[in-house]
Amino acid sequence: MARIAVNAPVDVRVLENGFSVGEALAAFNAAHPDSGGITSFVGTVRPDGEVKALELTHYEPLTLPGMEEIAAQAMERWSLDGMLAWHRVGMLTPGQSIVLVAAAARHRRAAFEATDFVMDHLKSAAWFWKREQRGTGADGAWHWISPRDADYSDRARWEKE
Amino acid sequence: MARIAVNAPVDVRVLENGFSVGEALAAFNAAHPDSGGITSFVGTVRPDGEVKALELTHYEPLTLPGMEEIAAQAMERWSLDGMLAWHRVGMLTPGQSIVLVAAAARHRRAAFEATDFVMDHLKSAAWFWKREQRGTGADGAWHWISPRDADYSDRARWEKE
Amino acid sequence: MSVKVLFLGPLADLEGASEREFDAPLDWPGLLSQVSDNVAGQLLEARVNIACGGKVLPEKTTLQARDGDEVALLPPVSGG
Amino acid sequence: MSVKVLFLGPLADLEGASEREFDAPLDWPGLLSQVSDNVAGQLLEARVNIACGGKVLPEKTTLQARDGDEVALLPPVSGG
Repeated sequence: MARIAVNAPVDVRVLENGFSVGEALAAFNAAHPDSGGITSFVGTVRPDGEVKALELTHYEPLTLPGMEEIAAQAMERWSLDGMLAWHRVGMLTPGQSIVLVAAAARHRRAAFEATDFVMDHLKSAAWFWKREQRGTGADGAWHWISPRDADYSDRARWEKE
Repeated sequence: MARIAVNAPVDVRVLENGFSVGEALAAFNAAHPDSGGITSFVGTVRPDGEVKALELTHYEPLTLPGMEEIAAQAMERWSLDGMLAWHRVGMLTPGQSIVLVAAAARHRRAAFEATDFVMDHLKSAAWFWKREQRGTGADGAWHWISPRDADYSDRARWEKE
Repeated sequence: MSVKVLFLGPLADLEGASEREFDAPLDWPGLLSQVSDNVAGQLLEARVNIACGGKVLPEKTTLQARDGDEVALLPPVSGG
Repeated sequence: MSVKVLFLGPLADLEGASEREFDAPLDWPGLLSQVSDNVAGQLLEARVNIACGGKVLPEKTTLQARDGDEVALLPPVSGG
């Protein structure tokens, strides 16, 4: 049984501490027993290259309202039973989860598209900034991560005509 | 820590017994620590209407080879670190998981599309047949579930020109 | 000298049996003439496939099953 | 009689501070003239937004921050 509970239909969180993806998804499944399909995405700090740490900052007065607005848009646009959108802030190390999005729906295409939509918006339309610590020294050097062009074009796919 | 282990890069299974989605995904995450993104889909027996049970039959000489071929196509078509495709057979009750697909990739679009692709093919191009037991009697009546037109058109999206 | 024919999914209901034994060799006309009319009608549909010896036939009318072969009649699938 | 101005993400590095206090009231020309040249250059980019009192301004040149307001300078985001 899941040790944590998620809110239904929508559970949006900005998290200061690490979380268990397995437990979160088990709790989301438990919160939506009537859904035929659940899609999820989890983004993780990659341990590639020389990355030692990832720091996520945000602007608190905007972060949660902005994420809630993204989730509300997904709930309105697709026929969903539920939506979960969790995003870490603070200092993360390689292997830790940055973001978890899940959608529960009767039909799988709605679940897929809604999860994809929310991820695209969290990437380039939510109030987070991230930087990586790289290098071989004791401290290493910090580098801000700019959004990629692909992040903007991914999000532009959802603009209605 | 995950109590089960998944094979890397590809783990395809036909399962006679129920499985824990949370444990499976935790094990898949653990098997792909270098992937930046993991997408998953789980399909569940919906407890809607009068459905008492769902029976999944298959043709064993073809089932696993067919699923492995679908997974191999996804691995070839997208740049993936790993793929998991598990499908139940036998008698299932409402709330139980029928199918779990997960893809691990450096970039999230590859993970999303590969999971979507494999699900579309498991729906209408793998060797499973399902029927539902409905009704109020002690036994109820069994009804075969035909693929929907949407299942064929969803799969046709992936046909290369 | 026989061929085992399996009726998968809803075809078992139409045939009233999930498997039958037919004399070997068994070809497409022989199969059509020995299964029930309902199943024969289904076999003529493009979405119904036939496997022989664990391989799906690219063209089912080329069926040539020999003694000991297993032939599977495969109606439209519905997984997931 | 002051306005707190926050420099988010990489703007803090450019400014050399994550927050500064400016005299109230503070408008767009006043903001541009008091931040560092590097940050002023960034503010002229379309992808840099300004929030005042917890709301993103649809048109940042209309900034009119009063005593006690918090103004946040928001460079292009990168979440997920």
